Order: sequence, then C-alpha cells, then structure tokens
Amino acid sequence: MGTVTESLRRMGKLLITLYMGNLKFRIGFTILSILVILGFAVSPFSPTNTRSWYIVPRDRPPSYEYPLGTSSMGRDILWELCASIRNSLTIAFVTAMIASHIGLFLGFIAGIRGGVIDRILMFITDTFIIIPGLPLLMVVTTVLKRYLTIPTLGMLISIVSWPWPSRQVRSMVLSLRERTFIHTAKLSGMGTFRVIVQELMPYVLGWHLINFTNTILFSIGTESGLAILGLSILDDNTLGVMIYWALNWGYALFRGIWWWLAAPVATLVLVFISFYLVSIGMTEFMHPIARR
Amino acid sequence: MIVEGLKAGYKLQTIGSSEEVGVYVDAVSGVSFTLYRNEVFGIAGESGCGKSTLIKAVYGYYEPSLVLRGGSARIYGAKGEEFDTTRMDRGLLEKRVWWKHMSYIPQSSMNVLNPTMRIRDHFAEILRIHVGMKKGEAYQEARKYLEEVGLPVDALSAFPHQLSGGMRQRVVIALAILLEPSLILADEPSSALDVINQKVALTLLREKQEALKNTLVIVSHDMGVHGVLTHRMAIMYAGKIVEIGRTADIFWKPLHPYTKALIESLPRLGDKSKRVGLSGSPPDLKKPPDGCRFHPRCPYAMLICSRAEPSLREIKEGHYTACWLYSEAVGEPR
Amino acid sequence: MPNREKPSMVKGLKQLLKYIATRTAAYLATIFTGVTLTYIVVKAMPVDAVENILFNIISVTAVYDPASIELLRRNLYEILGMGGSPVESYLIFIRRVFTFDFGPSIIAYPTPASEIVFNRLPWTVGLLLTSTLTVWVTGNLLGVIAGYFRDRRFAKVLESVAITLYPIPYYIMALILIFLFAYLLRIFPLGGGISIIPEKLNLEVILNILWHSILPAASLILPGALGWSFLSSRTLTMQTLAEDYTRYAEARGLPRSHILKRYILRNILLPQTTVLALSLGGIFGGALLTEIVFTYPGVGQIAYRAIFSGDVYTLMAVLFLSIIGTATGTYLLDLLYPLIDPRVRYR
Amino acid sequence: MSEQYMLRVVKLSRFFGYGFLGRVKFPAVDNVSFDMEYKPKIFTIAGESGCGKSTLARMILGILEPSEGAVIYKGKNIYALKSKERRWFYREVQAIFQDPYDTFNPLKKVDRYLYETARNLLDLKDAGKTQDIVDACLKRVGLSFDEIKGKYPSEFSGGQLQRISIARALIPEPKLIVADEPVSMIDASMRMNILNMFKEFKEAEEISFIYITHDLATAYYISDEIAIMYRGVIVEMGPADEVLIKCHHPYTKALIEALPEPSRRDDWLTRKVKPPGMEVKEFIMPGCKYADICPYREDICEEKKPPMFDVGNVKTACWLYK
Repeated sequence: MGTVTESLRRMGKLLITLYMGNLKFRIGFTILSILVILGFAVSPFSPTNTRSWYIVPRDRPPSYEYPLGTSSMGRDILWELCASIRNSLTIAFVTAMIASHIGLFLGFIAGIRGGVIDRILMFITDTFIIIPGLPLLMVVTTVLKRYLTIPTLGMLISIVSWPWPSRQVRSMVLSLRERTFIHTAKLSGMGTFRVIVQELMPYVLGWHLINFTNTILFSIGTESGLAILGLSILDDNTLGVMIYWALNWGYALFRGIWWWLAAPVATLVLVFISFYLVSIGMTEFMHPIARR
Repeated sequence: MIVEGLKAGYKLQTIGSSEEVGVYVDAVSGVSFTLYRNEVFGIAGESGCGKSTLIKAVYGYYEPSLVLRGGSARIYGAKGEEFDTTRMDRGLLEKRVWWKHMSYIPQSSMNVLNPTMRIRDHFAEILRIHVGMKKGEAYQEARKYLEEVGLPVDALSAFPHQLSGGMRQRVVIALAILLEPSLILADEPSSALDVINQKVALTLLREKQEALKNTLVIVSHDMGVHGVLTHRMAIMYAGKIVEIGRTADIFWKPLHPYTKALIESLPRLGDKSKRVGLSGSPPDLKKPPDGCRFHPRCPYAMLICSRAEPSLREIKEGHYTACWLYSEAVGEPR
Repeated sequence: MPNREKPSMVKGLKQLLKYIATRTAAYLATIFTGVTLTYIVVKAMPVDAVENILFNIISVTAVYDPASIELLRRNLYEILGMGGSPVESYLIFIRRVFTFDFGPSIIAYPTPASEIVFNRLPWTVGLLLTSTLTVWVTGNLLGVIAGYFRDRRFAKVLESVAITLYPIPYYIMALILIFLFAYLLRIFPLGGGISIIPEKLNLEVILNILWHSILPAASLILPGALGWSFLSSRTLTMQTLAEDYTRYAEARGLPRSHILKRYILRNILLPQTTVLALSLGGIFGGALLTEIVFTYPGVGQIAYRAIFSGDVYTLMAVLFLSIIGTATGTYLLDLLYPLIDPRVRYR
Repeated sequence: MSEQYMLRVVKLSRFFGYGFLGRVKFPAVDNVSFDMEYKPKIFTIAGESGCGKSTLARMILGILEPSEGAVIYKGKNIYALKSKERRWFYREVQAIFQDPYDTFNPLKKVDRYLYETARNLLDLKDAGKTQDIVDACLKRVGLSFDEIKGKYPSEFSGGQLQRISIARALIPEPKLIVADEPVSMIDASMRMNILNMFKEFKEAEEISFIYITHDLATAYYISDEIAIMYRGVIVEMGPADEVLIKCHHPYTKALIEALPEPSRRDDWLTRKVKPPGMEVKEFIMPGCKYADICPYREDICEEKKPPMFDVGNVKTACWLYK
C-alpha cells in the first residue's frame, strides 16, 4: 500500500510542478478546471430539467435572462450545456478508465513477455489502429441503440480506444527492460512483480497519465462524432447530442438560430484544446526535446 | 595557429529543473597555446575537462548554449591568410574557412554520415559547394580519396549502414582531408573504435598529416594514443591547460602533479607493479575552486595553491606547466 | 576487408521481391484479422443483435408483412454471423465479406448494399486523396521550416495555430467552417456535392463539384496540414537537427538550404510516412462525418441514411470497405518505404 | 568437495535473430566453454565490442537465457534454479555493470538497493543490523553510509556510483563477482583505484572475479587468467602473462600490436594491421572466423572450425598449433 500512497503523492507533486513550470499545461488545466466546475459543481443547480422539451420560450437569442439563448426544443442552452459537459466528460472518463488500463496491461504483457505473445498482441493492436474505428462503432451502436447509457457508451467507445495506450506502454517497457538498473534490482533479490511495480511503474505512470488524457480526448471526439450520426444517447444531454438536434431537428443554421449550434461547438473546441494542452504539457515535461 | 586566452562555456537552458537556468559552466577558462606547421598536437584530459569545448570554440562551431567569453583563435592558411575564428560570423566561417582551411572530425564519427545518402554524395556535396566541381568530376575525386584511405571502390555507391564502423571512420577521415586544409581538428577520433580499427584510423590520420605537412590536433582522453601519435601535447584539467610540452618530455619527465598521476596510472603490458590513481573527483565547473583548480586533489598542495592561480610558465625549453611547485614565487602570494 | 556483401542488381531485386511478398502477406493478414475481430465484436454483444436490428428497421420503415420480416431475420443471422454453429457461421460471414455480398440494402431496396456504397465511393476517395496528399506535402514542408527556424516569430505563431487546430475533430472543423464561410460570410454553399444533378460531365459541372468540395476538403486539410502532419514533422525536424549527422553537416560549412533538403527532409520522410499510415483510419472516419455535415454525396451520406433506417446491410458494406480501404492505403505506403529510405531496402 | 569446479560454462551459445521476423540467426556467443576452480582468481574475458563478451556475462549471471549449453554453478544448472535457489545463487554470484549512471534507478534513492540486497539476500529483518552491514560494505570501498543516505544517483559522480555499485555487490559476501566493463566509463586517473580493489578483495576475502573488458592493458594488470574472444568464440585462453606476452593466436597478436604503447612508438606507427570486415558475415562463417583477415590463413581455416589446441599452459583455437 505504501507504493500507492507514494505514487499518489508523486502525482500530486508532478501536477504542481507542471502547473508552475509549463505554460501550456497551465492554460489547459485552467480551462479544464472551469469546464469541470461548470459540469459537476454548477449543473446540479439547474432550475429546469435539461432533458424535457418546451420548458422555456423557444428560439430566444442570448439575453440577460437566457445568457446563451434557448433552443427550438425549448431548453435553456446554458443549463443544457452544463449538463452536456458533465455527461460528455463522464462518458470519456469511463472510456479512459477502461481503455487506458487495458492498454497499460496489454502493453506490459507484450513488453515483458516478448516473443510470440508480443507479436500476436502487437499484430492485433496494429490492426485495430489501421482499421477505422468509427465504422465499427457505427455497426455496434446501431445494434445497441436501445441500450445506450452513459456507462455503456463509454464502454463501447473503449473498444476502439485501447490500442494507442497499449502501443505506447509497450515501447516504454521494451526500452526500460534493457536498462541496467533492472538488472541491479534483480541481483538485489527483488522478484519480478516488485521489479515491475517499483522499478518500471514510476516511469510508465507518467505516460499512463498522458495516455489517460489522450483517451479522454479521443473519447469525447468519438462520442460527438457518433452523436452527429444520431448514435449517441439522444434523450439525454451531451455536447454531441446538442449538435445533433441543432443540425437535424432544428436546422439551426438554415433558420439562423446560430447560438444553438455555437454553444456546444465552442465548448467542444475548448474541451479539445484544453485536454490537448494538458497532454502536451505533460509530454514536454516528461520528454524534453534536446534544445540546441 | 595561435590561440590566446580563449574563454568559453555553457549557459544552461531550461531543461528539467528551473534552478539552473542561466548558470554558467566555465568549461574553457583562458586557454592559450600555439600550433606549428607540420606537427601533430595532442590535447589530453579526462571527461569534462573542456577539451571538446575548446575544439568547438577554436573551430567556431557554437551551439546556442555555448558562449564565447573572450580570447582569440587565429589560424593561418597555406598561403599565409589569417583568420580569427572568434571574430568571424557563422556565415563567413562556412564560406571561407571551414573545410577549405580547417576541417573537423567529430566525436563518435562512426555515426556522423547521413543514413539516406550514398558515400560518394558525401564527397560530391563538399566538392560541389566549396569548390564548385561538377558531379561527374566530383565522383572521380571521391573514388581517388576512398582508395587513399584503403577503402574498396564499391564503397562509393554504398549507404553508410552497409559499411562497418571502422570503414565509416575512414570515410570521415577522407572527407576531412578532401580539400587539403592546413589544420585538422580531430575530437576523440578513435574512442568508439576497437584497438585494431583505432590503429588503422590513427596511422591513417598520421600518414595523411605527413603527406600534407599540415597541422593535426588530436583530442583524446587516452594517454596511450598521445604517446604513440603526437609530437607535442597539452594536458587539460578543469578548463585549463596545466602542462604543454613535447610528448616525450611529458611522458618521461612530467612536471605537473596531475600529469604525473595520469602517466603513473597508465597500465602497461609486462608491468604488474602497483599503480595508484588519484582520489576525489574533478571540480564542479559551475563554481570552480579558487587558486589552482587541482589543489583539492593534489598530493603536493601548499598554502598558496588554494589562494592564487599559477600561470603557465616555461620550465625547460618548450616545456610549460602551471604549478606553484616550479615557481620562485612560492610563499609570496601576489 | 572489401565489403563483399555488396548488393548487386540481382540481389537487390530479390530482396525487393521478398519485401513486397512479406508486406503483401501482412496486408492480407491485416484485412483478415480486421474482419475476424469485427465478427468477434458483433458476436460478443450481450444482446440479440438481430432482434434489435429488426426492431430498429420496423420502427422506421413500414414493413409489417411477417414473411418479409422472417426473410430479413434469416438474412441478418447470416450477415452478422449468428446462425448455426460458430465455425459454420464464421465461414459464411467470411464468404459474404470477401464476395462483397451484404444482401439487398434497405434504404434503396432491392439494390445490393455493396452497389450503393460502390456508387458513392469515387466521391469519398476523391475527397480523401486530394486532401490527404495536400495535408502531407504542406504539413511536411511547413513542419521542417518551423522546426529549423524554431526561434523565429512565425514558427512560434505556426506552433500555436497547430496546437489549437490539432485536437479539433474534422467534423467540428467542418461546422466551424460552415458557420464562418457559408452562414456568416455566405461565400460558399451550405452543402451538397453539386447544385444540380449533372446530365453529363463537362467543365461547368466539374467546376461546380470543385466549388462544393472546397469547404469539405478544407475541413480535412486544416487540422491535418496545420495539425498532426505539421506537428509531427516539426518534432521530427528538431530531433534530426540534434542528430550527429546534421551537426556534422553544419560543421562542414554546407549551406542551410542544402541541409534542409538533403539531411532533414530526407530523413524525416520515413517516420512521417509511418505517421500518415497510422492516421489513415482516423482521417477516414473523420471524412465520413464531414460528408454528413456538408451533405456531400459520399459514403458517409450513405452510412448516415443507413443508420437512420437501421440498414445493417449497408453499414456492414461501409465497414468492410473502410477496413479494406485503410488497409490498402497502409499497404501502399509500406511499399513506398524502400524508395524513401535505403535502410529499409536491405533489411 | 564433490565438484572440482566452482563454475562451469558448458558449450554455451546464444543466437540473435536478424532481419524480418528474425529469420537470419547469428550466434553472438558460439559454443563457449570454460571452467573456474574454487581457488580465488581474476578471470578476464577480453575482446572487441560485439565479440559477445557482454552477452556471455549476462548468461553467466542468469539474466539472459542461453540458446544452447549450460552454466553450472557449484554443480547446479543456474537455469533450472527454483526461486529460493535463485536467491542463493545471487548470494554467491554478484555483478558490477558498465554504466554507473544507469546502475541505479534515477528516480529512486541509491541506498534503497543496498537495503534491498541486504534484506532479500541475507534475510535480515532488523533495520539497525541491515544498516551496519551496508555501512561496513561502503567502508570497504572508501565511502560511508552517511555520505550516500537519502541521495539520488544524479548527486554522485561516476566513480562514486561505481564504488557504491561494488559495495552493493559485496553485501551478500559473494564468492564470485562478474564485472562487465566496470571501469570503461571511469576516468583514467581513478580507474586503477577500482581495479586495485578487485585485487585486494580477491586476496583478502577470497572473492573470484570475472572481469569483462576490451582493455588488454588493465586486463594484464589484474588478471590471473584470460580468455580472448573474437566474434562469439574464445580463440585463446590461459594464464594472463603467457597469453598476452607470448600471443599464440594471430588475433591476439594483432590486438597486442595495435595497443597504443608509448614505449613502442616507432614500431606502432610503422607496423600495419588489417582491420576486420563486416561483422554479421563473420559471425556465420563456417570455419575459423578470423580466417578472412589472418595473415597465416590456410585452406583448412575456411573449411573447419579449429578446436582448442594445447600450447604449454595455453589453449588456442588455431590450426597453426595442431
């Protein structure tokens, strides 16, 4: 258990160092924090049910009463947006929890065992990377349309999200495996398990965090993509679903109700950029390119 | 070539911990020496003593973190043209001095060839760019030089990865002598090679120097290499030259305590007598010690050594050392 | 001492053939594995896929006739590899996939699903090819320049732009472009492949098609050329600059333009090709969505309509076409490697 | 004593794959055998880079599994050890590695490895006693526990780290230490101090050493016996004086002649040597792997692998001595 608290403390320290030392991380993390607050701390105070129709007057442009306007479905866009942020982030978090850990596990196995197991695993991983994930998800979600909920959607997206983390962890483990200190640890009488946890993990954890962030990014992108196809949880709020209704039901642009579309699109852009900034901030910290 | 009071060092940049940003590493601290035509000059010293930095500074190849702090390095071309590499800007050096008058053999030179370019094109680009030679003619010239360094003609159309390490090393030597410069700076030209390939490369360098009658500077941490190859040599310690002289004198009559330790710790075949090395480690060049930089490790250290810095003085003809042991000034701090 | 392992013409050819053979084997294996993995994923779904699809179809279309429902059901079992023993159903599944026999589509009954998809394929391929090529060429060039002059102002501006554009998915970019250029500025059409259905191809029609393709292409090109392609090329350039061979080239007094061309661009081409190969799947998926946003008449449109009607036949056709498409793209790039980098040639 | 030898290396080979899917296999270590008696000595394995000496060392340490052959330590095949016996093996056999900066995990404190070694291999539970042992071992290499306590590897110089590495290896009181190029990254002025330690430990504490090196001068200085490797095979083996001074095998001769020795300056500059060619090809040659370069080459050399011939106390794999 000591190692768990130790690695948690290390992660906390890492976050602080990163926040202080890396501008990209600081910008990304700040935007992200605001989004998280909107999604999780503010959205529970919504005065209206963001999933019902025709609760407020329709098609109102942004005003004092409705800061982001209202939609043709009669929803207050501000509160719908907050709920959407929460749901989109939750779906992505589920994906990241599943996919990045599958990736971690498979990457470790491939990297440590090597040989035939490595080759088979890597062939499957590469195949998953080559074949486009969206069409596969289209088939699966079409079949499962009736059963889509926040956790199941998160799980489904992880079907196509694990290969990148797995590849990353494997190459990391492969290069670490040949480092001298691994031999020193073995010669100090440490067992394989302890070598993995105490010698390899500290190195891999940083990358795992980056993989986790990237998977969140990927998952939000995939969810909103599926939503545009009508393959997300259409009776709930997510950022993608907002776009879906605005485009397909409201014809928001043809009818000039631009604020209905602008709010989720702008939020998505912020989400993507902030997660990406966090991710490259961490990468730059972990792996500084030699400055000339 | 004359080097006077050359000072250069590294300004640390933002990598890793931010505490060290802007700290200056005093890698080369006021180094002066003179080189003559038709000689092989060695620069010896241990890792981190500044010998590679010295070579880069003399050559004028400054990476962004490397800064010049003073001094000059004048080189003279075959017809007596004078260039001061510390006063010329990069573009001018590239056009007028580099490779025409002075060439450079970098460290780990087995891996310095472009992996996606054939060997002959490495020759051709230099000849085309520096001399304006036509491609076909340049290939002919390349063939001639490859034969001179003992490589088969096949190697011309090979890519670097198809040659062995020793062969690539010889290609780099051939490139260095291509424009018959009056000065060749070789930075650890053989440290990555096995003894046999090392011997091939070093004798080759020496032969070419004899043929061109120019000046060859060999930087190496291996005293053995200096012992068999160089005419004169300098010993560097912590950014300063502590001794200069004829190689034979340095080996058989060393003056500076550091040189003595280096020579004494050199193991020799057929001699099993006990050899003792130095204790301690070289100083941190971010904050070098006062006085003589060797005094914390010196077995003969005196009071003055920690207070004042000894200057390089001629003790015997052509044999200089920077040590208070050989000074009348001992006991009277300046 | 002479390097007697010198690659003669014959030997080089033999090695090249061997290389092509292994790559081809890997290519076929990838498609086969991809198809098999899909089979496993569909099969592993915890619900009865066929009943769910039937439910979807019936709820959208107006098929009430029990006989045709029964026919649909039987067909679906085969398409999804559900009927019979696992081995048997797998074999039927594979046969169906490799003969492109996905049954009749529902959105345009009774036209075979594969035919519908094939008809729209040129639109998608055309859009993908032009945009990917543009992305790769401009991304590489800009990346090399920005990497080499990394301390200049324009390089830093480019980097900030790239960091902003890179994470944005293609279809979000499409929405932004539509909003700016079609809605706000009203320069480009809001969507569609062409304004009028053409009788035959003439210059006017072609120009019309191009006019309608500008925004869809731009939404693929911008996040690519100024995003992933640019960023990875820039990173690779900075790594190549730190390589011993580049520094040695500088020390030889070779001019900057020469070093950029022969030392940097040449050496980043191979890793950049790998990056491209790994990005193909993502670009393809993005293109499908972009087409929907622009109502561009490509495969994406078909997929959208198929989803709406629960047309799994057509979706399966889209899926396997995209598997084969991206695998082929990767395969072709693999075959290019030896032309780009001599180290691959003799491996 | 039931076994005559402490360590027996029996027909050890290791193949590495080369090319796509590892189809071309070349032997990095090719059928190597030697024995070490119980009497403490320093046995050197010398050769140029890529001759397989490090691969051999790793196989002896049980880190890398051999493709063929066996390593027998005190009568036990070390690749058939159970986990408990493995601890015993590491109590008996320890190692020092080439790169002192990578010997300890840069993210962890160095004292940790000393503690781990004491705790795991000596079954020590008592913290105070563990520290005493660690401190005692550090004292033997001229350091003390207070000097290294709580510090990270980056806070030490290469020479210091290498001494800590030696101290760690000494903790379980091993009978054999495998030192893989222990001084090649250490400055020349401090190199001899470390090698002197090996000599001292051999004499005072009866520890045997396997010293892996490319540097024949230091090998001569400390070793009792030496084996010269070329392209995966031992070409000459015997007492260090005889091998390095008399030089029977043409390859040993070439190595010694190429050694930059200031006292033989003129000789060194005029004598020519022939450099070896492309490595992989020579590894898979059927006959003597040195035949291509050898000045004494005969037809038999290319066709048949030479066995080890006895020449006095020395064994050499060269047809000249049949």
